[in-house]
Amino acid sequence: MTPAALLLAAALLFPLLLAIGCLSARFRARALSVLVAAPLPALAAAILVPEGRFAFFPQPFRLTLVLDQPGAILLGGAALLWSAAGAFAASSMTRDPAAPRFAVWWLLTLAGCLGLFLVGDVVNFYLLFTLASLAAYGLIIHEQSAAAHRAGVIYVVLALLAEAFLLIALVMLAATHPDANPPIRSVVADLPASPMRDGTVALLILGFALKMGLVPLHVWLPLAHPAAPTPASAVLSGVVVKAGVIGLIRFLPFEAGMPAWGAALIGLGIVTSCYGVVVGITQRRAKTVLAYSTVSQMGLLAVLLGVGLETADPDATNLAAYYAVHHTLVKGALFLGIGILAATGGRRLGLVLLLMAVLALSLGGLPLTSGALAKLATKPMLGYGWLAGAMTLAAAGSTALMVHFLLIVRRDAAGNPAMSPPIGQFAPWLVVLAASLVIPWSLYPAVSGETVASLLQPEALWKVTWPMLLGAVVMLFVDRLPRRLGLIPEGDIVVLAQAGAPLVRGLSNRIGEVDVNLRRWPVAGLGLIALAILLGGALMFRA
Amino acid sequence: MTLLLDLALVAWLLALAVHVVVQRGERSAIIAFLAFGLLLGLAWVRLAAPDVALTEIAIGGGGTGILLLRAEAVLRGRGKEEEPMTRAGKLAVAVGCAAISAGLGLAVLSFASPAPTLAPAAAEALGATGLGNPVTAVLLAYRALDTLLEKIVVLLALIGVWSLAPDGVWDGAPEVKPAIVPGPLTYLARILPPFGIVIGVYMFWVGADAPGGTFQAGTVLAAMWLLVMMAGLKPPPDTSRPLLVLALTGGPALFLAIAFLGSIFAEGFLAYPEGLAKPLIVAIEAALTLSVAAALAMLVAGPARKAPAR
Amino acid sequence: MTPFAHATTPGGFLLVLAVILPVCAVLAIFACGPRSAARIAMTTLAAGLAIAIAIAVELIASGAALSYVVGAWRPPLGIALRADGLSGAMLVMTALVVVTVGLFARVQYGLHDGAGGGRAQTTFWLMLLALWSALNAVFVGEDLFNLYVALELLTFAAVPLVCLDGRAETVKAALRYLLFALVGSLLYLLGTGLIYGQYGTLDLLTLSRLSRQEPALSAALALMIVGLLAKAALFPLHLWLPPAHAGAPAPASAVLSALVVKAPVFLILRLVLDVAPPQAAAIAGQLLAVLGAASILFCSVMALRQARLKLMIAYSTVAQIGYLFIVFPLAAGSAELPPWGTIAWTGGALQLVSHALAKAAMFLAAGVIAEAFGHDRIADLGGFGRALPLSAAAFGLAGLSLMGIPPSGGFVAKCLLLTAAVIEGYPWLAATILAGGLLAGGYVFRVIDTALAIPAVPVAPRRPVPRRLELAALALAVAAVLLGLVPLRPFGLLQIGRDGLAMAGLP
Amino acid sequence: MTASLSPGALFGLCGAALVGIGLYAIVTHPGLLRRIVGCNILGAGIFLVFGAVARRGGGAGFEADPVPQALVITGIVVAFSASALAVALLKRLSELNVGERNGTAAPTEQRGRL
Amino acid sequence: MSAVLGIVTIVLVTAGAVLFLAGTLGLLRFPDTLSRLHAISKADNLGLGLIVLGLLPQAASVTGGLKLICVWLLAQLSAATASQLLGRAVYRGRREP
Repeated sequence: MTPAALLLAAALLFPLLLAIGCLSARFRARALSVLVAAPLPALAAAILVPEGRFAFFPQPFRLTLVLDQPGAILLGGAALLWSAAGAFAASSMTRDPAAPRFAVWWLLTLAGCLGLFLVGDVVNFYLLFTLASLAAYGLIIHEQSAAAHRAGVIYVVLALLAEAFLLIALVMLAATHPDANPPIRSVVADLPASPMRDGTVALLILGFALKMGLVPLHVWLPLAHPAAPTPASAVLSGVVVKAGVIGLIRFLPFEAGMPAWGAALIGLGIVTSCYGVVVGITQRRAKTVLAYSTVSQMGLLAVLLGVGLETADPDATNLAAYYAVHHTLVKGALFLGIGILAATGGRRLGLVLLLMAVLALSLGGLPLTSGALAKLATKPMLGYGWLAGAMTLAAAGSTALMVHFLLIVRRDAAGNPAMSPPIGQFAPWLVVLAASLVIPWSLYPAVSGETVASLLQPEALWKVTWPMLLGAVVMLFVDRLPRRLGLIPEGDIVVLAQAGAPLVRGLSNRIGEVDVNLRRWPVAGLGLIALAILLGGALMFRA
Repeated sequence: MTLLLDLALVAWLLALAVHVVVQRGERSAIIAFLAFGLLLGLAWVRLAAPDVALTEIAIGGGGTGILLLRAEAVLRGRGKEEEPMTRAGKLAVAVGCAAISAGLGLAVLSFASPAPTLAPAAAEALGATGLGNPVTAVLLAYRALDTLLEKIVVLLALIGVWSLAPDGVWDGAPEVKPAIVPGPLTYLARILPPFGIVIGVYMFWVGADAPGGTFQAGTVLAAMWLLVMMAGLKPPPDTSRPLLVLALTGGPALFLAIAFLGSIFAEGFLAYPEGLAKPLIVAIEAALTLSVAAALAMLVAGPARKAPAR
Repeated sequence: MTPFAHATTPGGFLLVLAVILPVCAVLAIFACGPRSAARIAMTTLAAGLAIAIAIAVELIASGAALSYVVGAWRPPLGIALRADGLSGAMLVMTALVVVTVGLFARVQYGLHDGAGGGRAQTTFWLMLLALWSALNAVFVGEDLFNLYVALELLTFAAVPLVCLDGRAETVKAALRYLLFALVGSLLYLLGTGLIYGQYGTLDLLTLSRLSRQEPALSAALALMIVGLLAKAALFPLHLWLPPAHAGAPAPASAVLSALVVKAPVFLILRLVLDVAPPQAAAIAGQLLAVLGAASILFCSVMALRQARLKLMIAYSTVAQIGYLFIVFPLAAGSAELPPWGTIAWTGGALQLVSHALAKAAMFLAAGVIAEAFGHDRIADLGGFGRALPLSAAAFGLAGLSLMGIPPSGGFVAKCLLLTAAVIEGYPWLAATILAGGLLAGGYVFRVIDTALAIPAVPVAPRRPVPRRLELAALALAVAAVLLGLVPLRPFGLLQIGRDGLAMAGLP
Repeated sequence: MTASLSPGALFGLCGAALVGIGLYAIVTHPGLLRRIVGCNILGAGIFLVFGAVARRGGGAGFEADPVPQALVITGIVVAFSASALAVALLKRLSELNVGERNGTAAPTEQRGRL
Repeated sequence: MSAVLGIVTIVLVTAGAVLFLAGTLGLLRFPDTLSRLHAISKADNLGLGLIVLGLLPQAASVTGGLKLICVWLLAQLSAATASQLLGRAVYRGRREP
């Protein structure tokens, strides 16, 4: 077994081993402090292992690990955020008596999330997907408030739904494959020729869209992110949603292309990105606004992948991963920043607010930030038609949303007494912040095929600046309008769904009544007789 | 002529069965069921199955009858009727039952011809067992495993019945004596048992070669014991009494022991060594008869109601 | 090809032991009195487990079915016992569950009265052993009437377990169970009579060769299958199961739900696959699948509605049994692929085993909860995970298997069934499996959420519960999960004794 | 007609009818005791079917096939045991119900161990 | 000789059967339990006696004949007891309705 393979395996297994270690009460008590180290093997793997490297573990593990370019990009960014957020959590939750439990959920989610970027076979992909999905529940309900439990319940229902869609999709993918656990690559290669192609793709998109939070399956995000503790929100919004992205990257046939489904994905993405902005602007809590921003950004990612699928362009996966890693780092830093802001007052507040503004506007495409890089890198693929226009508008929308966010955090932090955040929280935040600024620069040439110098051209700068200005102006204008904040409740349409609850309850009550009747002796007896006649008749006369 | 008799018997059986079902009074229905059991015995005679006829009359009619009558006496007045059915529902059930009967009748009439039978095989193998009654041979040789398990079934039913006793008196004695014992009953209980025991032993003894056998004999013995207990001549024993336990487990235990010996000294589990088959079978039957008698009597007697005498 | 006549194979005597040894123990307890009940039972549990494992080892080593001709009287006159791969799996599963439940009960009874000898306790040991014997007899039985006796033995052992605590409602549940099961077994017996009348034999192996499409066989199959359905409590014949399984004491519920309902299902499987001619099997399979699907959906919703934990688990049993019935059309097989070569067959068998383990774990966990808190109302158990972490974990892990979440035996089973549904073109069955998984997720999650909640007034155990008690449930739950990690081994095992289909080529 | 109505067939048909009657009683009768009686009628019908089968299978010097007859004997004993258990349960149930209705715990009230 | 015995058998058995018939008629027609009891015990005991008497000449062996007599005696015994018990039940039922 090569060192590279060992490293890949360690990236997956190390967090799991730590989680298993938590079975020991003594280790568990100190588990919070290992969170920072858990993702380090993954980080090392992302940096050190050459791309395109496979590691295959023979029976009985039946595990295939693959590190390709999109996987490496996502893995690196995610591992960094996990590590930093872990350090943040270790500092912010020292007094929490339930912290050991939190650490266990954390390690499990982490193992699942990071493993997803690595794993190359169908069964283990599903396994890790499930692990990441379900363990995140523990992070969401950690605060044990009523809101957290409600968010947790809705999250689990949707996660299970996603699991179901995904399971059937994977089964349809692998059903005709001779190997019980085929590599993802080969089933995806077979997909275009499969008779169940369209159904499979539809289910895959449904399943992963739920995880990504595409409209109308986004409802769990704005509920779960504010409810979770700050470091957990950071990874939920930064990494866990990327499970859907990596899923689409891995399972859609970008080589062969599927124009119709590409178009559908594009449509879904555009709707989502607009919807996220519009609803986000009506929100009044910072974390909720960030959650809607994530929804909107995931819409943009969907558009990218949709274009790739439509035009049969495998490069789209690299670009999408690039965009995603930008979002991972920036969104993670923003969430952590909310925690920092809450602990900051007086002199330092201005500096922190400034950094937050840079981060926030980066999402809109502030020149020289990762946002601008991501937008520029993806521009050529989108072309110059209506799609590019729509994306520009979306960037404007993002900026508007972020301005709204900044206004909120400034207001929230205004009254803070003079204090400075603990270094254990401040340092990780700075690391993520710095990474969000640096990493995209270093990756840019590899991903876009252009030089870094091209980024500094005035026209390039202008290309990203004007939508921002547009957005900012619009937002400043909108902010003047008499607007009822909180008009749309968090989780928007889930409230509509809850209006249907009496209907569901009524149906359930009906079923209860039917059951009572069926369980009456004469009715069951009649059922027995009827079944015997039915079966006997069928056997006698039909066969 | 015989066909006419058979037809009359069948008609009577059906009429009684319907009577049992539609009769309002619980006791009348049970008495009709008793009569039904006796007639059924006749039907078995007509079907050339004297062994079954004896069993049916003894256990199916007699044993079940006394069980039901005793239950009826206890439940009278307090049995709460539950889950009645509408007329339409009853009609639907009636139609369904008729359909099942019709289908069954069709199946019975469509049996393969010539009838498949194991009679020749059973007759051929009879020599190896030394028995004269093929039914006994089936029960204790060819299909002895069924019989063994069925003994356990009876024992389990008994344990189940006993488990319904209240906790404190669990290993005590059941109560079968009525509050006032009528004189004639006592008289009968003094006179009849000697005859009954003779008859029972006789039934068991001939069972190897002629109609009769463990169940029939066991039932007769059980009836005698019950009679004695009901008349109050001898109280029912504590359920934990060693002698009773010995009687109950003795039969199955001997059966098992011989079965295991068969796997050492003969061709396998439940096989009998050449030449010893008949004596072994008779020994098993003897022990089983006692076990069956004890089990049936205690099944009718019901769970313990008195604290054990310590 | 397997010869169509029984002949005692080496190791066949193990089958006799599997059936008879618990019976010997029953007699021994009966004879020696209540005080020695637990001791004798424990010894027998160990020996029985060893026998089951020996049978499995012998099966795998020889690669052929084990047979034993009882008393050297060959069928059709005599009775044969036979264990193929599936039977072997059932025997081992039964032994595992029974032994674990036995250990649990030993600890639990030890909590209340060290000396032992009470009514409930003695009855429990006697019935547990008798039940084991009956189950083994069902799994290795080869003669229809012998199977009838085994089924009755099973019922008679199960009914007293239901009303062990002697409350009016449990006695009522037991009576209802007994009567309905009795009707079921009588219908089965009737079918047996018809088959004898038509073919002159009751031996399954012989019948598989003789059976043709004939009115008598059709009627017999219909009656037997429906009778067994009544005993298996498939929707809409589930009237007796929820009160009976919820009312029984925890160890009893565990064996009832995990094992007892499996016996009739196993027999239906044998009837449909071995006795029914192909066309009849197809028709019966369709009907059974419809009922199974209805069972999954309907009873999962009912499980969601229950306020009491044990009732919820009981309804879940009815729902999970449904999965075993949707196997029939999926495992129909074809000319070149016999039913037992299909993945649906493997999936069904795996579901059977993993449900047994998971359900027993759940009931034991529920038993620990009831022991600790004195009730099992889900709403009033908020935060029980803090007091009983191991039980909560056991419940959660077992729940994973029920929901079909990887890695667990339930997941592999449902995955195989789904694959079969997709390949065979049964989208409605695939949808049912998924919906059932979702609903199962709902009801399992409801309990997990309760366990993890931190209510204003935390629940406090009424009395401390020793760890040993919790470990039994956890062990079973872990076994259910681990089953998912060795999914392909049973695949090979299940082929043994099934027409000697080549085992090569399987992963 | 006469040929097809050999004693075997005749009692077989009678058994079939009894099965229907027994089932009807079990399903429709509100009283539990009568349901138990119904089970016994159902059982009697089934045994008659066995008897009919046995009667048809006479040969080799026997008037009837002994195997089904032996099965019936086993069946009758099992059915009796079932009736005994059912009756015991029914009596116990009614006893407990009476205890409840009287407002006091039945004298035989017991507490479950498990 | 055998012809005479045959005739004796026919006459006695027929008489017994007639008595049975009468008893059954009484059972069906009489208004209350006690009179039904009267009819059935009187007629049936006598009827059975006549039938057994009539069958005795046909018995193949002495043991066969003894068996027949035993049957009759046992039936007498049980019928007498049953009648007593029934009568008591009716009597007590009347006293405490």
